[in-house]
Amino acid sequence: MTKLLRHHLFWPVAALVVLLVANTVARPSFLAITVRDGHLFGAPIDILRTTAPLLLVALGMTLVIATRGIDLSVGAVVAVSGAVALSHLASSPNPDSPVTVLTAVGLALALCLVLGVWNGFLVSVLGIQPIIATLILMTAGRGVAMLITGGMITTVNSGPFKTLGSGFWLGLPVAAVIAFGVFAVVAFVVRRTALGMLLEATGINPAASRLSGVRSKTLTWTVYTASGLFAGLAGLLISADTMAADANNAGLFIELDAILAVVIGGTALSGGKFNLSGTLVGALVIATLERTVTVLGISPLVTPLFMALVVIVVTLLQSPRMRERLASATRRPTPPSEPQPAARPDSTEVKAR
Amino acid sequence: MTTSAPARASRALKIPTRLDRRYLPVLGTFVVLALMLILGGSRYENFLSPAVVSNLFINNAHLIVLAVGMTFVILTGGIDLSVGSVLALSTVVTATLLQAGLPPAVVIPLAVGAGTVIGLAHGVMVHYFQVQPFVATLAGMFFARGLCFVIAPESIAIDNASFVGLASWVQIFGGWRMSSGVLIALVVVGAGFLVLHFTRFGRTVYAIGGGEQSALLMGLPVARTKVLAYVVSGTCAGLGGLLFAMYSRSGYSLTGVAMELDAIAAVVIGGTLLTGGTGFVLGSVLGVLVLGLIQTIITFEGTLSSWWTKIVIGVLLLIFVVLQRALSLRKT
Amino acid sequence: MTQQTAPAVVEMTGISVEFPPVRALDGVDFRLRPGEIHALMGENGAGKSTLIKALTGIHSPTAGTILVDGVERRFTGPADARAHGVSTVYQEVNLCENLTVAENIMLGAEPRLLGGLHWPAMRRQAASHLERMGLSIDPSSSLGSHSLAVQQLVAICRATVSDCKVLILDEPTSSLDTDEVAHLFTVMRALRDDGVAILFVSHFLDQIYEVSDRMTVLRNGALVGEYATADLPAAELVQHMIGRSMEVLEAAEEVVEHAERPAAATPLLQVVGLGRKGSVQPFDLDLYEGEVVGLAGLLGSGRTELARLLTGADRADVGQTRVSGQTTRLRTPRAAMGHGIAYTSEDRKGEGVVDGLTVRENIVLALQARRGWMRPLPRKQVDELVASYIQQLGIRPADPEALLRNLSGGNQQKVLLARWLATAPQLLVLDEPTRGIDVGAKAEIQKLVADLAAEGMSVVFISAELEEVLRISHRIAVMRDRRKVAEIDGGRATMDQVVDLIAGGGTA
Amino acid sequence: SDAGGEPAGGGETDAATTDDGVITLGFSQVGAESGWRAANTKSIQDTLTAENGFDLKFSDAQQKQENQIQAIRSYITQGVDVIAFSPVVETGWDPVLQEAKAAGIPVILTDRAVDSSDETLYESFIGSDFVKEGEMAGEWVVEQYDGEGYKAVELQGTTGAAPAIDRKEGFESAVAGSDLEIIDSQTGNFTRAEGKTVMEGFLNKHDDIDLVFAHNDDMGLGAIEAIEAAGMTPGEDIKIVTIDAVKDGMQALADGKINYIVECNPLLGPDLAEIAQKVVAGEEVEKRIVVEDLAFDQESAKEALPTREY
Ligand SMILES: Nc1ncnc2c1ncn2[C@@H]1O[C@H](COP(=O)(O)OP(=O)(O)OP(=O)(O)O)[C@@H](O)[C@H]1O
Ligand SMILES: Nc1ncnc2c1ncn2[C@@H]1O[C@H](COP(=O)(O)OP(=O)(O)OP(=O)(O)O)[C@@H](O)[C@H]1O
Ligand SMILES: O[C@@H]1[C@@H](O)[C@H](O)OC[C@H]1O
Ligand SMILES: [Mg+2]
Ligand SMILES: [Mg+2]
Repeated sequence: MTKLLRHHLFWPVAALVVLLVANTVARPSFLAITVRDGHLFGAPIDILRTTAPLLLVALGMTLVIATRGIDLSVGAVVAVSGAVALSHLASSPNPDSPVTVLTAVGLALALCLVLGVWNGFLVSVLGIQPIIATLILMTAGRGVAMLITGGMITTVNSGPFKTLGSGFWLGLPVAAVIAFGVFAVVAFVVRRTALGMLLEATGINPAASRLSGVRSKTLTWTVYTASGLFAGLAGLLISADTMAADANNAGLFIELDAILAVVIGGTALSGGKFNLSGTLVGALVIATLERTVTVLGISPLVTPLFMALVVIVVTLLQSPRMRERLASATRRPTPPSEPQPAARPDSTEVKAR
Repeated sequence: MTTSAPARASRALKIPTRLDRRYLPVLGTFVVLALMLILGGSRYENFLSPAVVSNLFINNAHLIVLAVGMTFVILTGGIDLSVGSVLALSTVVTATLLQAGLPPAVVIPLAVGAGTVIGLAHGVMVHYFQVQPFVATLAGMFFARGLCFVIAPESIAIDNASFVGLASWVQIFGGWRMSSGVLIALVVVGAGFLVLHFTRFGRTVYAIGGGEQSALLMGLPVARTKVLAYVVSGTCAGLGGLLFAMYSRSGYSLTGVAMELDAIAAVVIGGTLLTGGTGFVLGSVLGVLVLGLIQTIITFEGTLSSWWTKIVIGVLLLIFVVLQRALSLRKT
Repeated sequence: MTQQTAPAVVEMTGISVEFPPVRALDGVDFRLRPGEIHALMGENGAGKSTLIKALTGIHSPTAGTILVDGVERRFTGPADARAHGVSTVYQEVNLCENLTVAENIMLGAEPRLLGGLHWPAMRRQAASHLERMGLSIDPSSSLGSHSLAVQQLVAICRATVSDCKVLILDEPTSSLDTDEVAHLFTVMRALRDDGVAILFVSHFLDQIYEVSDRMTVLRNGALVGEYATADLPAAELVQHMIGRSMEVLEAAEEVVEHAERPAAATPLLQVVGLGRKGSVQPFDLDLYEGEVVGLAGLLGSGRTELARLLTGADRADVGQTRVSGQTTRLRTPRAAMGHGIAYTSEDRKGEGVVDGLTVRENIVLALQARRGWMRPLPRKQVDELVASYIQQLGIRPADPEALLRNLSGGNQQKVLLARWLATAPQLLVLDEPTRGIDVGAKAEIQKLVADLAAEGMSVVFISAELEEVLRISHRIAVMRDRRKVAEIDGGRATMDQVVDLIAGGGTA
Repeated sequence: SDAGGEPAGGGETDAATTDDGVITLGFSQVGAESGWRAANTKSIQDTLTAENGFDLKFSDAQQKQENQIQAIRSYITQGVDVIAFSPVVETGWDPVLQEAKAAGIPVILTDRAVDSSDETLYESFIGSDFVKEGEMAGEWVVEQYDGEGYKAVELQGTTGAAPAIDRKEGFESAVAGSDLEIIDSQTGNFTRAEGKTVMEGFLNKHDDIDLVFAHNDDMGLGAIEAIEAAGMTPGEDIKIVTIDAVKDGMQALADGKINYIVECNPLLGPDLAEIAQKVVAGEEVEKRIVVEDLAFDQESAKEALPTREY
């Protein structure tokens, strides 16, 4: 029990379960998945699809945070990516041709890669503090996206491109397949090679890492590049979802959601040890939370308050202090007076709403 | 073993008389700010007028106060993402209560106090529950914003006579103007400076940023100081809200979205390290002026489309940060 | 001077501290009397620092009582302890580098003016405290601009600022040279004569015998016994500490002392006129295979800076470097590693340990970095490698998955050594490798260095402990005022000769 | 003409004289938060040109009231002939408008009104009546579907924003008394993506949605995506009513995916030009000029579409 409570994924998973239970109570068929037109349909599938872009952004963010950095520009990069892809499609005579779509995707990803390289350059070569270095692109990036779209929302019809956002593959949403697939590959690479450890060393003690021969600068540069690339991919999924490039709103505040996902997943913003499986759960928690607001029928006026309370409860439960308390409460012969898992009342409260 | 006696003097460290390295980033900011003013002055008519400089302060008084509070938190190695929302909350509380007929003498402490209470909650979360500052204050940001909507989703005008009287107090010396908001902001800057440099609390703020573990082992009151830093920031945000309410004579729940980024950017541009321990309140004030000046330049340029505005802000920020970095690196 | 009869000012009984699953202290009793210097002895990881932290409220004991002045107390932390007259200098220098020296000394007992800090008075008072410790540095300089040794002295100044009944010094001498140590002892004796109870931890036995009145020995978290220093011969003390007889150690020392200086071939590393502006003056140095070169010098004489230029940690701006006869430039540590050159920094906390990683990860870090991220070492090989170093260096706890930050200072140092040995370098530059290491381990490290040299490795050895440098080196380079002033034969040099050179008197 | 013609150092022009007949107009736009806004900006920039006798100084406040106040102050110091702006918020303009008044610079409001006790602070307001837009949508719905027991969901604009509050109010008052029931209402933040996610949630939650009222076209377009993904036909299985009438919305209306759109006309440039000229010439102008908002059903959309400007 103690071991379970101490597991780093315990609280994020518990939060996810509580949210799902709350939804199921409000809407008993919430977890039902039906087959419609040969693909799966239902709230859980929707959640997987809406998680997809956030997951990609959070993936890059986790790696950046591991090196003690942060990337505020991801939202702007999302916007740029969508703008480039859709503008290219819109300007081409045949937006339905796979070649055009591939070119659009390629162009968008290439530009986002360059944006990532730019962030990496500012941080690792010029030594500018990450938050301010990426703030520059956060501001200017949306301007670039608007420049590309001329300030309008660019829309286009392109079957193959639309598949990215709302298509299905083997019954599953293509967006989810892509995001979870990329996530799995990156997680595999990071953990099966020495990359993870070297990133962590860089994040914990850059000076010691340098003296140990770790190419800290190159690594730092790489993670920002990766973050740009993943944000670009997320931008494609987002724009394909509605088939519109909205330079102003695409990916707005996604950096905060992504950081939150990383933190809920148990990775400290101070860098070092990171936890990709936690990030995955964190992203799912956030996507589910958004759905929960609708399903529980929470008034828009109290939605931010509700979100805040959930975040506060989850983070407090996850806090080292609470964990210790809970762990020692379960370890001891359990005196009945001890306010057992202090969490319980709060979590049922969430359910009750 | 106790062999001894090489001259003590040989071990004395020669302390260079050159400027303390800690001041370099601030100095860098100052130099680039001056350059910007000069360039602006040569490019635009009326740019270097007292009116423009006075407006720079008048328009940014609330941001100066936020930046002072933010400096405390960042010096401890933390961050406060809630200030924009808390500022909005304070404007909403001010406007709602004034509209309900309460006198300013009651309303003002309540509005500022709302910030203090939220700051205290942050401090407790950060210190006692060891929640990461970014997350604790992000939750606070959602919370304050949510509370705004619950109190008043629509914007509320303030027409309480004595409040308006206070808000519209202005002193004019030649072309220079000084509003009550600016006066309050300057007092806050002065107080922030004195507290940071002449109290144990202030020095402990620096010590915590230099190494929390070390500060703890030095027997400094880490817990109290850390919590207090967030209280200071929360209070400043509440006060900033009050200034904003005075400035705009209204309260609105959507005010100050992303203003925390401006405050953080100002502090960082002012030479404070986000890792904590190094930086100055006066630097943060310079940082605010830089951001304000960028905005002024944009307006004076007068032909930028919406997107070029964003791009130019980004580029100016970049030029600024890189120049400042170059200036502060040159001598290390 | 020892007041054997006086009632204990600190009395700890049955203290246990646990870091599950480790039991760091197990029912330890400890008594400290006014007017005595009491040494706390034990191997690395024996629990000395933990006992100190239990007393001052950083760790809360799971069992036992603590009486201070006869009153039962559980301090809430260093501030509380200090308020009750217990001042502590913890093992790693725990001051704030971003503050000035004056602040580091005075904060907490700062002079005030109109309710605010009185800066001029603060600087004055700090200066006089520094004076007492024999330091003439500017109190308004920032602490970070000073070497570790100076910082350590500043930490001690801080502890003695407020009137304390109990002064605890956890390895205060680890980075001091003989002269500083002598000065510190003078101060300690003066305080003792004023009736202050001093708890002193050091791995230097001669220092212990020189200054302490009584000692308490710990082994594996348990109390071995309390003794009057005068009644306990060193050999017996070591046996109490390590649970083995002294002979093992002496055997180890034998190997070192009888190691032959190898015949000279082409130098492995040859530098000519290497220097850096604002750092060390240009110097020449040849390093041969199988040779141990010691660097001797006073605190701040430039040994560390020289070592950093040799290993690419700092970039030289003049001079030439030849590795095995080939001219190259060592721009980064990584480049140096490519030539088989390894460097362990003296700054364990800042440039050594990656404290959030495990012992295993810390040990393989350099090796893995050299291979590149794409070629991870096979897990099996890693486990074997790590297990062998844990065993060979006696790293405790012997758990590869323990986080490095939870290891005792000495054990962290051993892990760092393992990190570099694992890369099988041709030239190993060791900056203060034995700092904070217990007698047993120190002898083993010396033996290890001798063995490595015998196998053909070239070693540069820096230590504040002159005897050690003399004992282990085939050749000694002497540094003074950031210049290399002499090079002498390690076999023939005498202590006095070296001391003279260091101080600026004699010639080679 | 800004620098050249004016006395150096003079912060204020002597009254509103324009020596060269060119009107210098400082315009402070809210930002560029939506396609609607972009069309609005374009209309203004395309109309207030040099050919038409204007020297337009334009600035984008990035949705920040403080930036807008700053810009207006700056226009005052620069001594423009007319100041026009689309206020981010309704309240909080008195101090800066008083400064403009003291400097003798007339002010024109566009798109959104200000909430001020002193009407003399501005010359004229040109814009839409958001409450009326909501009412028009509601009236059409009642006319079409009353008596069928429809269950409707509402996609609200950004919480706290004037168009969101007003359109909700207007719609609710118009449908009051009919048998249409608003079963759920969430914010979709005026964006397509959020409109889609929220609609997905509604579809997960309710099996019996008959109608969607979206506060703008974008959210309505997002809802269409969600409805289609759920295997239903927008415009038929679920009726959709929106506000704005931007091109994409009109196209969807013509395609039968949306049932009704109330226009919110962003083309305020010509009106602004006219009023500005009158104000500078000292003529009387109307205090409140509500632009005519049309409404389109599927038929009229097909007709209007080829000639839509935005
Ligand atoms: N925070 C901690 N968490 C887990 N284990 C710890 C912690 N602190 C100390 N230990 C363990 O407790 C034991 C005693 O450590 P301590 O630091 O007291 O040793 P020490 O006698 O001071 O050694 P040294 O001479 O190397 O300084 C060691 O095994 C160490 O690994
Ligand atoms: N930041 C600094 N500013 C001024 N002088 C410095 C600074 N850092 C080091 N020094 C000086 O550089 C010289 C060489 O220092 P170095 O650390 O190489 O000496 P060392 O012989 O290794 O001594 P230690 O015993 O302290 O390790 C000393 O005089 C030291 O005081
Ligand atoms: O959709 C529009 C919104 O984006 C704008 O801010 O106000 C008018 C609305 O119709
Ligand atoms: Mg120790
Ligand atoms: Mg050294």
